[in-house]
Amino acid sequence: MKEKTKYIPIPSRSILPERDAARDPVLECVNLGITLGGIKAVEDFNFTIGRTEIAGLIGPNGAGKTTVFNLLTKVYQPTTGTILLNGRDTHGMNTMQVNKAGIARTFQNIRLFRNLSVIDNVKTAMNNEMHYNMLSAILRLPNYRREEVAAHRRALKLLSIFDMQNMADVPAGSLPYGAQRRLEIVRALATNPSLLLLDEPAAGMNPSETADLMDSIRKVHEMFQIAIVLIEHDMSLVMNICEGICVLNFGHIIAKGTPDEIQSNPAVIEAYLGRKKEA
Amino acid sequence: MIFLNFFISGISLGSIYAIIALGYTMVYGIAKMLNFAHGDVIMVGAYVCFYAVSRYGFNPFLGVVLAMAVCTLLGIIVERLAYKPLRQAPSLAVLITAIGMSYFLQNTALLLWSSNPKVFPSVIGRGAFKLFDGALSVSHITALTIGACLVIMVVLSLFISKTKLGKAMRACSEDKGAAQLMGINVNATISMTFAIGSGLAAIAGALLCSAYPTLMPTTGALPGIKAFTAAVFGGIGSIPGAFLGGLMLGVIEIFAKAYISSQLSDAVVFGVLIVVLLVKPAGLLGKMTQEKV
Amino acid sequence: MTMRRLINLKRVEARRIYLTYAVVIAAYVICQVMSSTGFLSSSMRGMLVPICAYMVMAVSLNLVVGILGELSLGHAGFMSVGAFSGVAAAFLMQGVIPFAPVRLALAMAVAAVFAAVAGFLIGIPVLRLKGDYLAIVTLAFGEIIKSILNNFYLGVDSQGLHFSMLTDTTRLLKGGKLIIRGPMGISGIQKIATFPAGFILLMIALMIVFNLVNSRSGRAFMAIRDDRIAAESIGLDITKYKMMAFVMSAALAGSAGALFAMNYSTIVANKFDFNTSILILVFVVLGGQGNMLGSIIAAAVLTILPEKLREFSEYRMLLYAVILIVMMLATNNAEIKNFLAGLNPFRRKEEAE
Amino acid sequence: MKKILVCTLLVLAMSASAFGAAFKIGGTGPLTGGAAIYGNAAKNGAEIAVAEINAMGGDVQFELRYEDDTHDAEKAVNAYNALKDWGMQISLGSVTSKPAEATAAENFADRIFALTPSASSAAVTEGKDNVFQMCFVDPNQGSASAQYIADKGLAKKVAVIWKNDDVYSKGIRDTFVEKAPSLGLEVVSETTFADGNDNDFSVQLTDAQTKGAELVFLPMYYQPASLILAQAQAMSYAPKWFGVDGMDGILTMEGFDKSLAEGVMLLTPFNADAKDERTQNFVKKYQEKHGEVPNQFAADGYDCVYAYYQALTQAKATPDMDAATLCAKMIEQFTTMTFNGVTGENVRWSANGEVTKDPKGMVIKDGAYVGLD
Repeated sequence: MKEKTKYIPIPSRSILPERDAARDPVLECVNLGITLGGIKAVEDFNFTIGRTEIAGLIGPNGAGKTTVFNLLTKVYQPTTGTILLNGRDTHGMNTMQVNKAGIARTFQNIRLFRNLSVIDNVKTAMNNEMHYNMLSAILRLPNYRREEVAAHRRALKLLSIFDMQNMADVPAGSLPYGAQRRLEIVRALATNPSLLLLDEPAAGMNPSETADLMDSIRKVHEMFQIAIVLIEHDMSLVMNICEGICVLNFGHIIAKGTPDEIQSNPAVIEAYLGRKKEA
Repeated sequence: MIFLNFFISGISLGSIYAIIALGYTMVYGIAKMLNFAHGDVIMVGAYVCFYAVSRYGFNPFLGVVLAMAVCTLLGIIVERLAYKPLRQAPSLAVLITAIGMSYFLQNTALLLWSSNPKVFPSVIGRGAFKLFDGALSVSHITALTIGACLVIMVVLSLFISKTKLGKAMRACSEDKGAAQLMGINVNATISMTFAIGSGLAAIAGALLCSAYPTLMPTTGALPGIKAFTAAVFGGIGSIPGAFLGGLMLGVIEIFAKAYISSQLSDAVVFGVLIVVLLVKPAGLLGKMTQEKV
Repeated sequence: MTMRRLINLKRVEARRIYLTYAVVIAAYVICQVMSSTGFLSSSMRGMLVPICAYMVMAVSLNLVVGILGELSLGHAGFMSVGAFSGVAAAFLMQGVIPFAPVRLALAMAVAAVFAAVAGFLIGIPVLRLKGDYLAIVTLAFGEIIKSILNNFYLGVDSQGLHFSMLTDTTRLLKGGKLIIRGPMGISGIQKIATFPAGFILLMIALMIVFNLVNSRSGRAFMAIRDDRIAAESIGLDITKYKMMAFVMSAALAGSAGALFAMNYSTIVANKFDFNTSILILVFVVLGGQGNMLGSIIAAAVLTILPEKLREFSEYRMLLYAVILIVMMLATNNAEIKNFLAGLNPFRRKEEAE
Repeated sequence: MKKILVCTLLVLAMSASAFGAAFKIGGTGPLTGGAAIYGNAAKNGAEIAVAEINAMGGDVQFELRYEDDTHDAEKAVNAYNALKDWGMQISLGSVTSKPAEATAAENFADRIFALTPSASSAAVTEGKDNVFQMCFVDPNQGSASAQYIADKGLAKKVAVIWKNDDVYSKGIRDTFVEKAPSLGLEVVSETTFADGNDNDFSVQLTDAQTKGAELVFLPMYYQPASLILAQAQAMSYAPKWFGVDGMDGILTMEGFDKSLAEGVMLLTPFNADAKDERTQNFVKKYQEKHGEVPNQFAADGYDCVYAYYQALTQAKATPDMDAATLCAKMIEQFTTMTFNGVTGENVRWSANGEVTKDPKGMVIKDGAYVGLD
């Protein structure tokens, strides 16, 4: 399971995506790019991730990491390039369709449904697996009850991964910060994704919370056997958890590889880690 | 030639919408609230001007100045009493308060000045410029309205872009928190905006009632809604947008009456508004803001 | 772990739902008893049906404003569509269905369908917009509906229905009747709306809204309200759910319109103007967005208030305006709210515990 | 201050009568909102009549109460019910047409007799045996106007400008347009306006002008009419103008340039400049109390109370009778009696509640009404 993906190091400007023949990629990005307000925020983003990999996307502030997530989830429509999700081109899809096709995400600035209870946040994300119609809901027909009970059970089970089942009826907005971040992950998982995008999951957490989070992410990965991409500034987390890492600076990939490779990559050290040493 | 005459009627009506719309758009741009009482401040301005000129024999120009003074004061008081305590409240609460204020002003006017319509004295007489041997006539008041509208727009634009207070207003409009950090007194700036908007309302009232010279407590309400529509049409928050929106609304209204149906002209006006918003969701000159993710 | 968990009385929302039903039923029973024992004044009795209609309007608008989180300034337009279609339907059924309550129920159903169709047609362009722009477009549609109905003629004769726009060109045969007469609206309406009918409609509206809110659709509405981008990211079809809420709200408003219209002998399109839309919005805002019980109480209070202020004669509407402003300030200004909370002895006790 | 004093006096006058037995007479009308001019005028007129009658100290004394209906059917029914709770025995219906239709249905159901001062739509009285009108019914005004224009040979080509969201305007326009062709009148231009769209009339006037209308018929109230006259002058269009009873009041608008209305013809039952003693007395008192010249609505309100006075006296009705008894007596009286008031001599009512009185053709000359005949 934990076998590491072999990354071909940069430069790779090939038209074809890099492929790891041994694996069946869940996501392939080819020459992905976007121009925002005349600036090329992301350019030539070529990236592949296998079905059960955990990859990290790192880089200094403003490097375009979140923009990549926004491109993948079609919050922004890419100006160039192709995204293949499970081999399907996502061209023309919107955020909702991309989610249905298998990508779920969390947000850098937590975006919970603050006035809904914790469990309703999770149940909302299960919307697409429920099939009863409006009439069943209004008349409380048997299929409404059946599906709601099933959803309720599953939501509690998902919450229990993060030990949140006893907070089920609390409004999401009143949760402590760390719990909100965890709830966002649960909500994303509830949509049954094949690829989970985590945008700075450990931001604002103290070291012990971060350690807990790390365990949880591992647990999720093992339970669901899905691919995870995470943006993170906490290097200990990234280096510990990720099998492959991709470094972004000024919208370009400057390095790809295993954590060890990245840590010793001079370009990365100069652009990112190097700055820290100077400081 | 008839077409041209209609066009001028449209511009004349539109420039009045535009002046009222400027008040809406300014307040919206800075305080982010729909001040539905604006139309009624216009009515108050018109009444003050009417009494000054008709009853007390003021020079019309002085009458307008007096009306501006009264309306500015009224704007400050209204803002202080009703809107300022709601600065942190949800925008809908402020909207409803503004509507309450609109009822309040209308009913106060009814008690003070009775429901009998008054005929507004002409500020500059009822003559007209005759062009093309009289085939085309532009009344003086039309010319004055258009002129006043242009002047106000230019002055307002310069004020917003050049003066310190104007810059403070723009800063508040962009980001209140940041403006506060930069040492701008946000509260005072918003109050100032109301004062200026209300002062403008007095001019709008005098022009509205000069062009269409009857005055009742409800005079401001419906043109107010039309002008609000005009402000959205041009892109609410944008000063040139309010000007353009007002003019276009006036012209469309007159043309719809003339060439489609006088019975359905309102439906046509609002229909055009909807089409425009579908093509340009933030109005003609409004800028679309993208939410940061 | 079954339904008991789902309908958990410990949950605040669940308690509020049952409280709402209870209050409505209790109010109905009290009014009926007082009415039959003659303790209710004519004035109050006359307002029972319109109050029910306004409550349904407020509940339906709250679905859009409070639950879905979009501002609509043209809700009276749907009431209008419902009023006109419902009354016309009731008129046409007069010969076929002699039993008035059934006729009323069917007319309200027809009204709901017509208003829902109007809601759908309007929803297509409206729901592509956001915030204040959406609001202004709903206002525009309200005005367009008013303008169209002011120019709409509908007649019936032995050859069936005839309608025309702008001028009456229906050319009805002898014995035919012009039902909708443009700006003159409908006259000679049979007053078949009753308080029990209003109560039932309100209960149905509450049931629809509450059950919808506690289902996948309702959660989707609220998710869209709280965070549209996050809602999209978990695969919710924003347009579909917005449309669903909008159409449902329009349908309820339509039935309320029919109920309202059939309480009076006459109805005109101008009744359902911008001011009426605003009035309904005031109910919602004052009662609390998303709070159905609040909407219902606000609708009742603000309908009765102007009547109770009659003794102040010409100062009546002025006082109404002042009370409205003061209420908005009292419920929304933090300082005043705290001050009022301090005055409440029960609140103190709670805090002390 | 003057107003408050007058109010106090009126209250005193009324409460004085309340000690003795008085008929409780109630009416609804728009006292606030856009139509408040009409409601307040009718109310003021009725108040003057009540004060006069009570001052005479006869057997018939009145206690009058007016409730605000903001020109809205729903509020009118509320106001009507408030009056019922107060103990109203006979009713003045409602001032404006649509609210009056709604309250008339209540009057009919409750068997409370109603005589509306100014609600002129045909639907107000239709099918109700106890609802009567003091003013002309709209269709009659329309056909009478057409007849008058044709008889006097005022014009062949006629334009009509009417208010598209108003029952009154539409009612008159319908019969006018219907009747015109049979009288040899050609309606060459027909244009409308509506609330919120009632400022600019250039299109309507241009249409009338280019189509060669010699006369413009204005079935509307005087406020928009004053705008039309001013705008026509600005574009140098000077056709003959013909108005209806709603036009009355134009000369007394504060600040109105009377020269604009020079030559305007209208059919109206009331003329504030009439030289008869009754009218002069009424106009004088009204001016004293309200500082304005009374319009047709005020005159109708005034006449309503006097018509009741006459009917109640003749029927020997007493204030302790209940509404239904009074209703039966009033129906009997109103269908048989002849009434002389400020809005007409020899006024009679048909069984369906419509009034028959002579419309006075008036023309405005030198800022005053002059009889056309």
